Parts: sequence; structure tokens; C-alpha cells
Amino acid sequence: MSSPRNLSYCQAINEAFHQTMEADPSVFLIGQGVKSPWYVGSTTRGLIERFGQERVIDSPISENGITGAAVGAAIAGMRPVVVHPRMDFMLYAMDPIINEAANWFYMSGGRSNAPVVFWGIINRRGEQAAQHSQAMHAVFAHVPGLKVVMPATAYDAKGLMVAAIQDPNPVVFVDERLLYGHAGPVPEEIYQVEIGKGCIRREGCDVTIVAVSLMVHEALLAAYQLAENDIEAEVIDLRTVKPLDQELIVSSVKKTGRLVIADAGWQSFGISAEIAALVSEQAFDDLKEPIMRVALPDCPAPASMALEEDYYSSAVDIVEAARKITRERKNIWRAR
Amino acid sequence: MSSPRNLSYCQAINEAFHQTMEADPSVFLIGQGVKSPWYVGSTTRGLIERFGQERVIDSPISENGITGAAVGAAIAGMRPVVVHPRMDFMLYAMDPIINEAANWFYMSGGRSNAPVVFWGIINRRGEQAAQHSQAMHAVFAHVPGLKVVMPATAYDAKGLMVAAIQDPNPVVFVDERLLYGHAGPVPEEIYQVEIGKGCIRREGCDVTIVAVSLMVHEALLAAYQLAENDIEAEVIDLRTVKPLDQELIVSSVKKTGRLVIADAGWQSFGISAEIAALVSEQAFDDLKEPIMRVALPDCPAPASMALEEDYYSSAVDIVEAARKITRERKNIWRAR
Amino acid sequence: MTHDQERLQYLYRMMLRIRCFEEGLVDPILNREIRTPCHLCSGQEAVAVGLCAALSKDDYIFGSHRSHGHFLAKGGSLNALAAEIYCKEKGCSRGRGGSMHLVDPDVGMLGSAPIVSGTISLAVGAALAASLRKDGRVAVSFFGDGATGEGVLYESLNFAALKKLPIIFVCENNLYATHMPIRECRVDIPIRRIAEPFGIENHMVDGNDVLAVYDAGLKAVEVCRNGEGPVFLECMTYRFRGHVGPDDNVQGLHTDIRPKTELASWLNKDPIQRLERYLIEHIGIGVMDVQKIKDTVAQEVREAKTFAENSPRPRGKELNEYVFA
Amino acid sequence: MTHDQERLQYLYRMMLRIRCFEEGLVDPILNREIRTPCHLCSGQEAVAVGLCAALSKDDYIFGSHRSHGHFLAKGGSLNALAAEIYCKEKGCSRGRGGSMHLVDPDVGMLGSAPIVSGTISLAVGAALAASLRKDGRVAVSFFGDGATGEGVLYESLNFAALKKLPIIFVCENNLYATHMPIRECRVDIPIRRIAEPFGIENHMVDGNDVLAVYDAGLKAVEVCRNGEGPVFLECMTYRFRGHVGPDDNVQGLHTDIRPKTELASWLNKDPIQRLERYLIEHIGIGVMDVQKIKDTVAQEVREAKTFAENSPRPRGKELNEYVFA
Ligand SMILES: Cc1ncc(C[n+]2csc(CCOP(=O)(O)OP(=O)(O)O)c2C)c(N)n1
Ligand SMILES: Cc1ncc(C[n+]2csc(CCOP(=O)(O)OP(=O)(O)O)c2C)c(N)n1
Ligand SMILES: [Mg+2]
Ligand SMILES: [Mg+2]
Repeated sequence: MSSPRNLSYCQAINEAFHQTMEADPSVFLIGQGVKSPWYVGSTTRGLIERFGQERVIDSPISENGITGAAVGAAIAGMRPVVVHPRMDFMLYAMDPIINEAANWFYMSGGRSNAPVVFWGIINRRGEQAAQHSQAMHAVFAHVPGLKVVMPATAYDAKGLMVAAIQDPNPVVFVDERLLYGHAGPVPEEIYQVEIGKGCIRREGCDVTIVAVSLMVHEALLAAYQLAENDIEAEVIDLRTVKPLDQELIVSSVKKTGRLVIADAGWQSFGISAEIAALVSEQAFDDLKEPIMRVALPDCPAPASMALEEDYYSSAVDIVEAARKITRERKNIWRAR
Repeated sequence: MSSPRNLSYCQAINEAFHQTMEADPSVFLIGQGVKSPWYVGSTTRGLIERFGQERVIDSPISENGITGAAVGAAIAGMRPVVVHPRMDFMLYAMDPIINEAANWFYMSGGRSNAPVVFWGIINRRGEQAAQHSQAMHAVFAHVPGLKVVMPATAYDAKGLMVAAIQDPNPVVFVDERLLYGHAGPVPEEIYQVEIGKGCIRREGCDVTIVAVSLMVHEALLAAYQLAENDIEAEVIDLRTVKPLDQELIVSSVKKTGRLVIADAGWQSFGISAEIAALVSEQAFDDLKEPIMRVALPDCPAPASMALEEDYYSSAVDIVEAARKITRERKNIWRAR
Repeated sequence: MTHDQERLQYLYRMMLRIRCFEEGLVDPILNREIRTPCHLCSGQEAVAVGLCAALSKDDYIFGSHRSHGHFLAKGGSLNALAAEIYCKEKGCSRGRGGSMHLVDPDVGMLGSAPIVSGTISLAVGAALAASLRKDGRVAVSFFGDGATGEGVLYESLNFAALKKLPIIFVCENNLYATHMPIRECRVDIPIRRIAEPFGIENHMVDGNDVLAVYDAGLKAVEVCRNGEGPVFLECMTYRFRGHVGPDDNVQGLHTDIRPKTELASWLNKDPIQRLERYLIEHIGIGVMDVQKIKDTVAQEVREAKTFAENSPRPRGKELNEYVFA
Repeated sequence: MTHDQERLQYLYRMMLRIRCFEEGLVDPILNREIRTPCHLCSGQEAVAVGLCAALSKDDYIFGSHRSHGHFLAKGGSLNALAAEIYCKEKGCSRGRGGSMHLVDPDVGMLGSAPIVSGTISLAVGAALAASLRKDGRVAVSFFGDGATGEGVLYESLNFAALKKLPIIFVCENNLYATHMPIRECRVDIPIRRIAEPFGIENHMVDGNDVLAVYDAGLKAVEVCRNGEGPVFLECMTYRFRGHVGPDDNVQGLHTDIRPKTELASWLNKDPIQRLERYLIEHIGIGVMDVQKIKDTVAQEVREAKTFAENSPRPRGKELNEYVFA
């Protein structure tokens, strides 16, 4: 690979589009706001100029119909990416995503597939309240036939978008508007980050922190703080929510015996539950302490910033959770 | 209470409607097929004759609009029940259910509530395939602001429907077409089964089986078979999926030390995951064995009956799971 | 328009094949040999056949819950259809889909599915694909009168009109959606008029006259290939049998609320008999020739049934195949 | 129609209150005192005010993302609105909702929400409630031209027409949906025509003429109260400010693609100035009287701002309140 430059998360996504669209004329982009940075930041910069309005289709406000059209185009041999500049809008499009796309390959007995990317942006905070802040990756993860990826870094944003576009199946690509400015090294050439594989962002032996998307950064912050207290946390970045990289998670917990899960969605019936269930099935004998979950409470997103502060979790909560299950080291905490 | 008669599950639901509509003129029924037994069995028998077409509204095929109208009517002071004769159709109505109803009370700061019942029928098997077999209770359970109930018996079908209608919040009532013929004692008068409370259907000390809806019956069958092998299973019927009766589950597992969860939805990221996570958080020290989950594989529903047999789980699978975690009694099994 | 003999015989044979095949399902459904829900299109064959005859093999169609006819009319294999309805491994969807999921990409039958209106936007997407590739293909979406209740139809009309996509929206108005007469589903204004606020060319067609459908189809295809699509066709027709299965009344639920006289009057307009009379009386095809077609079709259908019966069931251990490509 | 002085002054005062209040938000938005996304309706006040003036207090309305005007026009409290926009505990939604969730059931403002078209079906439901209770209420749904892309609008039109519900669909056609001119969202046919296939009475209204809106509202209300609803009104108007916040261009993203000349021509049609001229030139209201109204309104708005600033923030430990009733 060439030496990587630093790109922001949204520039990385933009590069994924430029390169996949260049490489394959069947790739196209459709959805609300593809030509408006208000909606999608600079993820689509230069695409219309380069590939034309035909392949970069800013659409009427018709989430259901447009998403269905993307699915149909995929069935007819194209590789569409359909964007929902807020995940919340996808609630209008559940029929084509779940009833049609997710089931399509199976119910045709493998005779027809739908290689479509459902790109949903989590766009939270900023006193936008309940209908404009939702993270719904857990809903899609529950549905057979869908893959769900959630990049935390610029490198993964590009590599997972490329992988999603090139995958023969419907993939839900969920990114986080709050990460758009986050920068990191990104190779120039086109590459995939393998769907279904997580990675270890930091090694440690005392506690495993499994995190995803935004929460990976909080987990790393937390690990740093924990290290100051001689707790060495291993931080796993899921990258893909479905299918889960079970092996990576389980083998880390087998090593550390302790698990904190950090998700940016609701806790109840969320992805943190599946990870907890998985580990308590597959690493039962190795678990030394109860599994801790750091995720959103059973509450819609509030508008008021004062409430948002309490609503969203951060490194502090992860540290707190990790601290609870590393209690034999309590004396260390006390000492400081 | 008067001495109960035996009623079928669907007659019990029918009685809930007769009695709540009689008691409260703001209760009304709307949706696809309310006047067709093909859609809703005999759950609506006699309602039109008694309450008129105004309060028993068979609707155009417009799940989104009709569900939204039910939500709006609730906001304007009515108590609508909106039926989806197959849960699969609710995917068109996710916006009014989730974006609007679930968030409504919160985002109005408690100034306005939406007492609506979203009645979704799981209608599976019969070679109906992927779009006509789905159970999606886990999706709704994930969403703050929604309650989710799933009766297993005729008694609960009536009591939970009454409770759902009389609850000031949006409640998702999920029943199972396969149970419509199941009969049991049902008191004549109007009564509620408390939302949020499960119950113990069978006491036992060796293993806890937490089940819901259809799977309660499979769990009881399994318990019977297990008892023949000297394994005494405690069977919990959740009745309500959200909010979970945490105390009941946890205290049973504290007693038995073993847990099998039997759900009729998909396993991955499903309700069985939340229950497993809950127990491994709150009864960690009491758990003697890994938690076992019996639920649907990560696969859409197939048409072919031959595949259906493998797809759906039953008492056999529960017995198998329970057997695995009662391994110190393995000798008993071997002996037979 | 005038039609050559060969074409006329083709239309006749194809309608007959659908009818004969579906009527052959009645007994196996009633005796539970077939369990997958079958929505028979008996009486409506002219729409599927007339429209598909106007298409080329490469063109795309999407169907609904009632798509045996669409599948066959577009050129799908009778054997594969029969085997699918028996939910066998040699079915067009390998027994995973059943009656409501019929697919054969090789002949442009991109799929059918029972969520009402669910495939309309997919057909728009196929038309979009054709338009992006400039490959001259046309897409057809078949749906019922009941589908006019679903918002996604209007979203599809709007987007297709905006982008001038090569798509024909074919509404088979059989006057009922399950137990609901269309008058309880929408006000009494012709369905085709829903196309007007989107500026979409629209026509009412006698859906029991296969030649009328064929002609309307040819014109619509031409409009679409000229980049002047979409086109909306409302085809008036009627189903001779139950909403699902042979007869909603004999299957125990008594949900067919259609007046007997109404059914009788439509039976008089049977599209197959109509074409048969036309062939004999106006085209001069002999009664014997017609009988020969009938015999051939009957034979094909018998063979298909045997094929289906002899095909193996999917094996349980292959349950999880085809979840991902 | 002729209008009495009191009514005219009311219309003027109400429009001015909305304008003055919203213009007062500009600085606090720019300096980030206000963070909740504010979709200002400056320029569109006549629609909210004219329509709501035709309603009684008991009638219902539902708004959208751009509903400060609807809330005030229906009689919502200025203080409660201001406090909500500051996301304070004394806001109409206790700071949980922000600018896009305005509610006051006591004056029939049943709610607003930013999911495009999301509240249209809710308004249909409120009309259904009124019709079931036979309480004579009318429901109004306010939505934008962009909302015509969403299928649920058509489902709502269909059901409301079928049941003759007392609802007025008010489309505020301001020619743009965020960065998209309406011509990129649908073909060039008047929006109001979408009501036709459902047999719904529909009218085009000058949305910058408050008297025209008021008169159309009165007539529509009468139609609805007579059981002959629904009615669809397309009100042509224009927003003077950005899609969200004061100006889409100064806030960094430069997404306002509207021609300057177009904006200028609409500024000339400012509904408030228009009514002001009319009051002075035709009704004989004195310039001093107008000034007095302006002063009163300015004072109210100042007080509301102070009220909002002095209201406490919601407390973190009350985060989970109001999840369930
Ligand atoms: C979204 C959805 N809602 C409801 C149903 C149940 N359903 C199956 S067929 C049907 C009627 C369809 O009527 P129409 O479109 O006129 O087709 P026809 O059966 O007359 O061919 C309905 C309501 C469904 N399959 N999907
Ligand atoms: C379902 C949905 N899709 C997209 C959006 C993003 N969005 C917010 S406002 C808006 C434009 C609405 O335009 P219009 O209805 O004309 O109202 P206007 O802003 O002009 O008042 C859009 C697309 C949304 N809020 N909800
Ligand atoms: Mg029909
Ligand atoms: Mg607009």
C-alpha cells in the first residue's frame, strides 16, 4: 500500500465513492441531500461534477420509494448506495430494507441478490431531540439477511464503504456525523476492510472493552485513564455489528475475564445485549465478573443540552463500569 | 371474580374488545381486515353489529396512514386499537409507531400522550415464507416509550388486551395466530393482567426456562419431559417483553442457577439476548452454567414445510438445551 | 391493430397454459398436497399475457402475491413454477419462496412478493437501472387495485415521472382487495387518475380483452423506449376464484362477499373464450387446431405436475443456505 | 368578504408577533445561545395566522419542523414558546422537545414534529376522533411542498376522503424543500391537483395575503363542519430566511441556492407590510395605532425572551421523566 495521508472520516467516505464509482459504472448514489453538504457533509464532494447527476441522484423526500428503487436497481444489476442523512428517516423505508432486500436472496432460493448499501447517518446532539438523534443499528442487526457495519475511524470509513458497495448482499452502513471531522491515516488506493472482522485497538490484560463507532474513541480515552490506575484495558473495535466477530470478542474475554460493552444505541434489547449473551454463552467459565454495559438509557433523546449531557455516555461512564468489575484493585483507586 | 369459562385465545381477545368498547366510548378498532375472519379469526366477532362500522373500521391497505391516524386519534383523546393482521405489514408503519407514538409523550415534555394499541399478529408456518412469517417484537422492545406484551394463554390474551387499551401509553400487543385455538379459563368480567409482570407457570429448582407467547407451551411440554428425567424446570411466562419483569427472572435464576430462554423470534440481537445480558449482570454469582438460548436461526422464514420443521424450535430444542446445562445429571440421561 | 396468426395463437396458448395450470392446482390445494398460499389469477390471464407479449425477453417485470400468470407469461418455466408451488428443491426459488416468490432473472421475471405494493418501487429501480445503462429495457410493475392504498405507489409514480423512467405501471383492477370492494378502499373515481397529478400518460384498458391489453402494451412500450415514460394502465378485470385458494367460501371462512350475479357476468367475459371465439369466427382457425392447442397445453401441465411431485424437498440441513450471496 | 376592524387588527398583531419573535431569535442563534435547530417562518406568517383565525379554540392543528408560527397563531403562549426554544423547563414541552416539538393541547395545538409528513396522518386521526365524537371540531394539517414526496400524504388524503373527515390539508408551498427547488422534487403540475384523484375539494391560495387565507380557511371550515370535508389548500408563499436558522449561506454551508432576485421579489410581497398598507390605506387605521401595536408586540417579545432566559434548565436527574405517562 502507498503511504497513507491523513484524511477526515468524511473525506475518507468521499474517496470511497470516487474510487468505487470510477472502478465500476454500476455504482451510483441516490437519496435525500446527496448534493447538499448540510445533509451529508463533504462525503459527496466532487461526485456530481465527475460522474454527473445521473449517477448522483438527489431525490424527492420519499424514503420508502427511493429506497425501494435502490433495491430494485440492485436486483437489476446495479450497485446503488442509498443515503438517509439521518437514520430516523429510515423508519419510512423499513419495508424495502427488511421485507424486500433482507429477504430477497433467501426467498428467491439464491436466484437473485440485492447488492445495495443502505447508508444511514446517526446525527445526534445539538438539541435536535427525539426524532433527529436516533441510532437504530440494533434493529437492522436483528434482521437475517442484512449486514451492518459501523466505522469508527477514517481508515475504516473508507474501507467499510468500499466493502459494503462491493458486497453482493444488502449492507447497512451506519456512520456518525459527530465523527466527520475525525482524521486519520487513509491509504490512497482502493481497499476493503473485511466485513465481519473487528480489531484490537489497544491491547490489555485486565478488562476487555468492546466498543463500536463513536464509542471506540470513548473507550480509548477510558483505557488511557484506566491505565493511569494500573488497569490495562483491551479495546476492541467491532467495525461490523452483524455478523459479529465472535471469535475476537470471546478470545479477548477469555484472556481478561472481564467485559465492558460500550454502545451508542439504547441499552435495552440493543447490540450490547447480544454481545453480553454471546460472551456468557461462550466464555462462561472464563468470566470473572459480571458483564457491564454502557449505553443509552430507555429514554428518547431529549432536546435540552443539560439533559443531553446526562443522556449520552462517555469515557467517564466506561471508566466507572470498568472500575466496578476490577474491584480487587479497588485499593489502587482509593490510593489516588 | 366469577367462575371462569373456557374460552379460546381468540374468543378471549374478542371479549376484551366487547367489554372495553362497552365501558369506554373512546375505544375503537381500526385496520386491515377487522371485519374479515380470514385476517383476524373471530377476534372481532359481533363488534360491528354491536358498535357499528364507525367504531370498527376496516381500512384501505395503508398501514402507514392508518396507523398514524390511530396515533393522532389517541393524541386527540381516543383509545384506538390498530390491527396489523400480520406483523410483517407493520414495517410500513414504523414511522408513526416509533418516530411519533413512542417519542410523543417524552418530546412534549409530558404534555400530551398517545394511548394507542398497536396490535400485530404473528402469522407463521403454512409455507408462507419470509414476508409472511416474521416476529418482530424485539424491534419494538428496543424502542424507548413503547411497551410490548405477548400473551401465551387465553386468560392473558384478554387481560393484556384490556390492560393495553387502558394504558395511557402506546402498547404493542403481539399475539400468535397459532394460539388462536388454544383454550383456557377466562373470567367473565373485565380485568387487566398487569403490564410489566411475568408469572411462574411451573415451579422447579433445577433450571429456569424463561419463555414467551407460543414458546411458553413448548417450555411446559419440555418441563414435563425433563421431569421424567428428574430435572425440575421452573417455567416463567414473560407476558410482557418490555418492560421486562427483571425481578421475577433474576430471583428464579438465583434459585436454580441455570437458565434456558425460549423465544419465537430470531436469536441474534433478539429478546433472548437482553434476558441473557440481564441475568449475567444481575445474577452473575448464582449462575452455575452458561445461559442457553432457544430461538430462530439467522435466517428468513423458508416456504418449504421440510425447512420449516428445522426452522422453528420446539419443546425438543428446549429439552436439549436444558439437558446441556444440567450436565452433572448426565448419568440420569444416560441411564434411560 | 391487426395481429398475425402466430401471435394470436401464442396469446391463446399462453392464456390457456396459465388457466389450465392454475385449475390443476385446485384439487391439490383442497386436499392439502399444496400448502403454500396460492392466489389464483383465473379470469385475469389476459393482463399478464397481453402485456408480457408486448415486451422483449430482456425487459423486466415484477409481480405481486398473484403472479403465477406473470411468471408464465414472461416466459418462466412451467416445471419450475409447479415445483415451487409444491415447495420443492427444483422450484424456481428452490422451495424457499413458494407461490408468492417467483423469480427467473433469465427471462426478465425479476421477482414477485406478497407485501402489497412492495415491488412497485423495485420495478421503478429496475427502470432506473435501465435508464442509467441506456440499455433500452422497459420495466413493468403489476399490482392490484388494493395497492392504490399504499403511499409507496405515489412515491413511485412521482419519482418515475420526474426522471421519465421507462416503466409501465399496470394496475389490475379486479374490483376487490381480499374482502373489500374497491369502493370501500377509495372514492369512486377511476384509479388511473392517480397518475394525472404526476403528469403520467394513463389509459383504461379492457383487461379481459387480450388484444386490447397487447395493443396498449405495445404503445406503452414504445412510449417508454422513446424516453417518454412512464405510462399507467388500468386494466379492468375480475378474478374467477377466491382471494386465496380456489374459493373463499368453500375453504371455511365464507369471506367472498362478491354477488353471484356479478361473478356470473364476468364469467361471460372470460378472456380465453373470447379469444377462442375470435380465432374461430374471425381468423378462421379451425376447431381442430384449437383442440390441438388445448391438448398440448394439458399435456405440458400434466408433465409439470409430475415434475413437481417427483422433485425432492429441500433438505433441512440446507436451511441456512441462501441467507447471504 | 369584508372583515371587521378588530379581526383585521388581530391578524396584523398576530403576524407581527410571529415575525418580531422570530427575528429576535436571529442573534441568539448566531451567537449559539440557542442551539436547537430553528426553522423560521418569516415571510410565511399569513398562512398560519389566516388559517388559524378561521378556527375556533377547540379545533385541532398539527405542525411540522417549521411551526413557531402555527403554535402562536393557534394561541400558544409566547413565553412557553420562547422557553422551549431555549430548551428550558418552562418551555411548552419542558425543554424536552426544542423548536421542533411544540405543543399546547389547551388551545388545540396538538403538536409539531420534524419528520416530513409525519404529522399529516396524525391530523387525520384527530379529525377521525372529532368525527367519531361528532363534536364538530375541525383538524388542520400544515405541511410543506416537500411533504408531497411522502406516500403517507396520499394515504392520508385517500382515507380522509373516503370517510369524509373534517380536515383541512394546508400545503405551504414555499417553492423549496431544503436545497431542492420543488421542480426537482416533482413535475411541473400544481400541487393542489394531488387532491383530485381522491375527489377532494382543492384551491390555490395567495399565501402572502392573510385575508385570502383567512377567507379560504373560513370556507374550508364550513365545508368540514357540514360533513363535506376534507379540503385541500395550496398556499403559495416564500420563506425569507434560511431553511434552518437565519441564513443558510452565512452559517457556513452556503446551501441556499435561491436566486437573489427571487427573494427580492418575494420580499416585496411581505404579508405583514401588505396588511399594514391595507389597514392604513383602506381601513383608515392610523399610523400611530399601527405603531402602538408594534410597540406592544415588541414589548411582549422582549418579555418572552427574558422569561426564557430566566427559566431554569431541566435537571439531569429528571432525564427519565416523561418516558411513560
Ligand atoms: C402490506 C400488506 N398489507 C396487507 C396485506 C394483505 N393482503 C394480501 S393480498 C391483499 C389484497 C390485495 O388486493 P389487490 O391489490 O387488489 O390485489 P388482488 O388480490 O385483488 O389481486 C391484502 C390486503 C399484504 N399482503 N401486504
Ligand atoms: C422523513 C424526513 N426526511 C427528510 C427530512 C429532512 N428535512 C427536513 S425539512 C425538509 C424539507 C421540507 O420541505 P418542505 O416540506 O417544503 O417544508 P419547508 O422546509 O419548505 O417549510 C427535509 C427534507 C426530514 N426531516 N424528515
Ligand atoms: Mg384487487
Ligand atoms: Mg417548502
